[in-house]
Amino acid sequence: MDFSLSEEQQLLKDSVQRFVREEYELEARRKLVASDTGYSEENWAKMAELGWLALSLPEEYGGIGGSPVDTMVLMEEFGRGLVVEPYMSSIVIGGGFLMAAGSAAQKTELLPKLAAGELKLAFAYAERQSRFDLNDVECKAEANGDSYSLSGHKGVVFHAATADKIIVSARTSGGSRDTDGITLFLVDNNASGLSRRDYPTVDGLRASELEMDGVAGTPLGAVGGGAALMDQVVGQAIAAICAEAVGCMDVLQETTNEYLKTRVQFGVPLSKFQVLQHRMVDMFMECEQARSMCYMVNLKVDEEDQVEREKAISAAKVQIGNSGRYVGQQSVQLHGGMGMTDELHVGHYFKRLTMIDTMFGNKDHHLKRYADL
Amino acid sequence: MDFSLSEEQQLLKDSVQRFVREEYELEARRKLVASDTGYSEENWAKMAELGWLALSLPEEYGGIGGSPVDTMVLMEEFGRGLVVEPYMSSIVIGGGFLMAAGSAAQKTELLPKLAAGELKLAFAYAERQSRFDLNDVECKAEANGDSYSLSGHKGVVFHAATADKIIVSARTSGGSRDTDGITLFLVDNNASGLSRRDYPTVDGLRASELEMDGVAGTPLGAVGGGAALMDQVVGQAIAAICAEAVGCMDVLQETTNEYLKTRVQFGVPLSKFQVLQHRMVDMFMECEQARSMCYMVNLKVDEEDQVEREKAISAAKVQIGNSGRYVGQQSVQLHGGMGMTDELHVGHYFKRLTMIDTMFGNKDHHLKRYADL
Amino acid sequence: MDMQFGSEDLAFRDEVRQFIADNLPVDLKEKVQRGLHLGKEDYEFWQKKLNERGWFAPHWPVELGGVEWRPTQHYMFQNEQVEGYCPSVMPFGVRMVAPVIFTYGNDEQKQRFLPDILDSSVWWCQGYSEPGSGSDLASLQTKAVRDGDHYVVNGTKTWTTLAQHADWIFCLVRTSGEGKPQEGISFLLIDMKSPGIEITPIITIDGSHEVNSVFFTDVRVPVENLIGEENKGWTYAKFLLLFERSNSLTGGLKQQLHRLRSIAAQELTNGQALLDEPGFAARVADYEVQLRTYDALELRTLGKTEPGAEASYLKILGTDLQQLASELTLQAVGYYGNPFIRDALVLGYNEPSVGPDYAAPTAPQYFNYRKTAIYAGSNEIQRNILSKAVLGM
Amino acid sequence: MDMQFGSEDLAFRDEVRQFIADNLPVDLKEKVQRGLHLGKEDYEFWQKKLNERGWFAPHWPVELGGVEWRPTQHYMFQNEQVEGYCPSVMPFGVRMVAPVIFTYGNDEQKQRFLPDILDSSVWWCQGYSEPGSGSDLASLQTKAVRDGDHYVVNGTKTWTTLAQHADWIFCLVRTSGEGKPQEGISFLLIDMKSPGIEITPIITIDGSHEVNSVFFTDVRVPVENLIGEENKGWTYAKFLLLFERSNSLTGGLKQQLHRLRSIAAQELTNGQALLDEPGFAARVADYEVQLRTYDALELRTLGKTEPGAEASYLKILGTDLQQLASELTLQAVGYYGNPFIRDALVLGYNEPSVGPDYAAPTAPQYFNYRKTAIYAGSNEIQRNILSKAVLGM
Repeated sequence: MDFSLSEEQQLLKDSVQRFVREEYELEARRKLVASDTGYSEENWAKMAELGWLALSLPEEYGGIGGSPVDTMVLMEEFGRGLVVEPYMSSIVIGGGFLMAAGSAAQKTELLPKLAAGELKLAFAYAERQSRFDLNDVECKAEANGDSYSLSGHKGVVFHAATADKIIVSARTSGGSRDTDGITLFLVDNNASGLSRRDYPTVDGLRASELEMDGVAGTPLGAVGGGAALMDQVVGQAIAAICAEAVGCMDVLQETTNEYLKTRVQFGVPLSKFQVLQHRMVDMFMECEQARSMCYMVNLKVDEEDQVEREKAISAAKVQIGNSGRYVGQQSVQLHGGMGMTDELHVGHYFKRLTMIDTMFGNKDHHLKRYADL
Repeated sequence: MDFSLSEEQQLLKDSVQRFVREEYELEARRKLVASDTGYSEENWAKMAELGWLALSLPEEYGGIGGSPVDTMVLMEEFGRGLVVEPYMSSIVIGGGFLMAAGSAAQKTELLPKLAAGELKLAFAYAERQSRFDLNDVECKAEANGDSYSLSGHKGVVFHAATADKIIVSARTSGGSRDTDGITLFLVDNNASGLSRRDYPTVDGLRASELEMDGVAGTPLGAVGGGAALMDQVVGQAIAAICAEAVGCMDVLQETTNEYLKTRVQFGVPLSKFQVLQHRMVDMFMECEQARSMCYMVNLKVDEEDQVEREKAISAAKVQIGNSGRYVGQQSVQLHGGMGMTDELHVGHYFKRLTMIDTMFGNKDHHLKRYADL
Repeated sequence: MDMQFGSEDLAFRDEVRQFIADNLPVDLKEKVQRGLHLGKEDYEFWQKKLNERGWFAPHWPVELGGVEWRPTQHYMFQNEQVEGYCPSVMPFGVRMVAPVIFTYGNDEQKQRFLPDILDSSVWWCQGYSEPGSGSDLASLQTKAVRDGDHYVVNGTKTWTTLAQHADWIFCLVRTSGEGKPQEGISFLLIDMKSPGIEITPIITIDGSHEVNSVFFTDVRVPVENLIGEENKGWTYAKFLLLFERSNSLTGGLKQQLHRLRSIAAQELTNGQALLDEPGFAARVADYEVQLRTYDALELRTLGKTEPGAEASYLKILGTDLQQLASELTLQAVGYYGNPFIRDALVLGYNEPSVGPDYAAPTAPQYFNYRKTAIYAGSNEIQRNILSKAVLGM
Repeated sequence: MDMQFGSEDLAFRDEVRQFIADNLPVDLKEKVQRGLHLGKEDYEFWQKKLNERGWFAPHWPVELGGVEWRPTQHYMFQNEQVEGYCPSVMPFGVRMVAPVIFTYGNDEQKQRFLPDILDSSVWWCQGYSEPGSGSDLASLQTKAVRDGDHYVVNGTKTWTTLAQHADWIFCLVRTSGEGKPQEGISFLLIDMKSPGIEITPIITIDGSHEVNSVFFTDVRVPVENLIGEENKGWTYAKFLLLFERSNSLTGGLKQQLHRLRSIAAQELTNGQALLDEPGFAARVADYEVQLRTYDALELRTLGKTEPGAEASYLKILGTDLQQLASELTLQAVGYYGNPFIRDALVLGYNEPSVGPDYAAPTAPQYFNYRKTAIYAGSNEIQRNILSKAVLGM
């Protein structure tokens, strides 16, 4: 039972903090968000150089072999900085799928490139009717001898425009929402038959709609075994995004506390009003609760016992959703008009937290999932 | 559109207030609650004398022919006084069933007695498995020629011990939870085959468990038509109990406000603490909301459109449940230790509000019912 | 006691409905219905239509262009406007500065300003808040110094809604530093074309440009633009705040409910409509119950002649519900709350929508509606008011 | 970072489980499990059993009878006690006055009082609150006036839990009216058999007799019963409050969850188990998630050597959850929350239960648990503390 960071983790944390301090001032981030790609290739190269892209990847393929807690440390600081580079899509999810299910050839070819920042991945799973059910898949993959041909629509694929390859869930057998019969495929972003519509998102990221009409795809993992694979890797992604959310919440809590101490109304700082004091205490307690569940889920995300693992994941996502909602909304409210402006950071964190609740299923979805487990 | 009381209603209100002031001091109520019957026959006689028992009953049978709003005025003041006499069981429900479905003979025989205080009724509907579903009836009624013989268990029958007759729901056909096939019966309290176990309730009332083994019963209303009848009369009972709840809430809000103004801590009255001020505002708003829905439901309880009527009833019960919970819990909390004592009225109102939520289905039940309508 | 609308009220309601059916163009209705951005010309068009019918300023005195309506007619009119997806009436002229002018202004001011408000030829905005004065409005610092027959105004106003479209601004300015802060405030009408006024847009977190900062540098304002007495502006401002808060919200809340239900009926989860999934259905039902309560609460206040404390709790409860509805609607669209294509919020956007066509405005509206608990006296300030005014704490 | 209990911890847990299995009588376990009232002899029995094993005062210094446990062992021990349905340890002696005595008392006091606490032969109660001093404890008025080698005590203490069973009371008394209220308070140990002490029961809204008023009229207390220095009692009281709040609540919350789930599995709605009805299932799941969060939060604080600010938020969150669980449990039993048969709360009640046998304690427990947000410094006071101590507001 030990909740302290190791020396290496502390060094990593310091290093990400330095990066955020230097590269993620409000204006700098605003430019990134408005740029063509929506992030900086230079930052990406720097992340490769600093070993962050390699962090969670296996040593035998050019990685560092870090634990989920290592990723957590990184993601929390990314959350504090509202970092927009596609770390979640490429490394946590893309790398996660390759490690979990890639063939030896795929790993050998792709993981070193991923670690070196020479390859970017995206994950296409949502469909118009699927809502938050990963297994509600209507995209079809037809076998032609050894190769597969994919058709259908995928929605809200984060960072698809800048990915080299996209991991796509498609049905090789079974009916809609069957657990069996889903297969994951690696698809080249420039494959024929694939058309993309790219757009920004409300929280400053990029995403795309994909239309596939006979797109060539290579299976990633066992044919028909996609459901279990997605459970595993999306679970890891949830653990990581919980850490990002904790970073966002802490910044909001600190910023709002600071604001109340300096903003004078009725002749005294707002921090002297008991109602606002108690509100801040509630925000603080939400942050502490979110952090506790973030630790818990990152320590349990690779737990053997499937039910206990999935309960931990859903419970964490529920808590993060509730805490993020409260902290985000109250931060805007306590900042008054200033909290409504695009000019201050507050609203951007609030928007990110709002969207993090949506990611991989919102709190309602995970509460129901928890109850059903 | 007019929310003011008529002159008669105002007189009625004044008259009930006087009764409560004179007969319902804390000590007097405590004695009633501890007495054999749990209430006062003298009070009951006085209520008959003042015309309250006749209020809602039809003029042709010795009643006054009052509206649901008249009953509302009365019930609100009963709520303010935490009155324990069996008005709800005997008059609102018992009288309601007789008016809605009694044969001419039944009405002629029973209604005048009811109005005169010479007859008391109770309503037995809940069963061990039924929870809040009025149609989940397993008690059986077998026809023997013109008469019926009832068997089974009924639970938490309010004021059964002092009732002359008990209105019992039983199944004449159909399976558990079928809407069709439920019939209401009038059963004599001293009928053979009927055994009763009487007990006090947590909020100072009385109730009983009934065991029936071949008890003779006379149908009240159409055989097999009990479900619609219960919907109607229980709807009226809900409208009336909403008014009782509003009375309870207002007393708690006023008492707590008064307490905060007189209780000095840290050198100032508690009413000077902003957190408690806002809490009181929230309690006040809950009271106003509850009162609004109480008016609304009492004005719509006899509405023709069934869906609109039932939505109004369920919506009111939900709001009353939510408001009562908040006002009750916060009143205890803001009174601190004093709110926990049996000695102050606060806890008694809190307990009554807690149990009112349970009556005829709690807020969860009615929210679901509203959604399903 | 009764809650029925009388037959005269119902006939009036039909008249309003018919008027809307006859006069509201389809594309304008669609903009409102889909939650798209409206331009100045949209508001102007509808306000002029209303004025032609004599319904633009029903709460004004009859001799100035108002109508003698019963409270139920005001209620019905507002609700029918909303339920019919009419553009809302811009309140700054007709509902805000006008009552101050016809209550506290002199005859010359009434003749000069009210007709232009009535025919929507002059647009107003509100100069109240300042960077240093939010909840503590009385601490405002914009100074108006008398110089002959002019005031010279210096200072900054902020959160000025639609200042970019306004011809005139009504301002609270400090004309004295004596006494309590409330005692040195005056109510001044200022022509936005006056030299020395500069407007800077404020972009809000939903990406829209509704509010602005307005900077005053040695702006000369004729003394005849002072309303009532010098240093009595706080009295007029409080009067106006009550008007601002007493706008009926029920109609808008019902419209939000319609949109929510319509979206949830089209969204799928586990192959069924989201609206039929028990968890989401319970949330929608909970909102509906609260909305019914709000409606009943508002109806109870209709009889009151003067807006009073109930304006504060209707504001708190109504804005809570606005926020809740916008949050549920965002939840309903799932992943499709993410895309943000600014142009998709404007009618005539020719690209197909990303995801369902109702999704685009949901997140911006949720973000934008956070303002409702902040503006017009934050909900914390409203609770302060109620604890004193109603509870005597 | 890891959340695993080490093998030594797990071995210790098994040892505790075995001890409970070997020593806790079936009927005593049943009383606890069913939420029935426990008598003084029940508590005493179990405390003596624990003491025989050397586990009654694990947080005491080893030389006085404590054990050198790791924080994880304390956590496991407390949780196993609760999960095993052991009677709780009465805190007033062993967890409250004892730490004050062994930290601030003199050697004579240690020798005189600690052994009797350890073997449960002397029962203590706490004399803090007064009728006029609730949240504002420092305003207390019970006076102790020095008269030779005695203090003469006059005043009233209230909310004194289990005073009816106590042999001694530890009191905060006013020994000086100088300076800030906190500066004139002393910490005094008083024999309950002293002439001039009178106890009056306070019946609480659940119908139980847990608390009392204790009246002191010219009670003579030897000066050697003063702890530490005169007028320094506030320091000792604050120290003690931290101990009081730092009790682990996770175990009790899990026990409440077990009872809730067990009841909801037996209750029917629409012919199915209530626990499977989506609405109620969501409420239970929500409680479980909050409980997991609370557990994780508590585990994070285990490493801390001194109880600090986290004691305040653990108190707020933990008591919120206690109340929530009791409320859900009451809801689960539906109409059978109504019956109130006082005797049914005592083991050995021979009548069949009214309704299901688990129903009788649900409403009294819900009512009784309202106290948790009030006692030991109300949750409002805890938020005041946190806003200052942690947030610097």
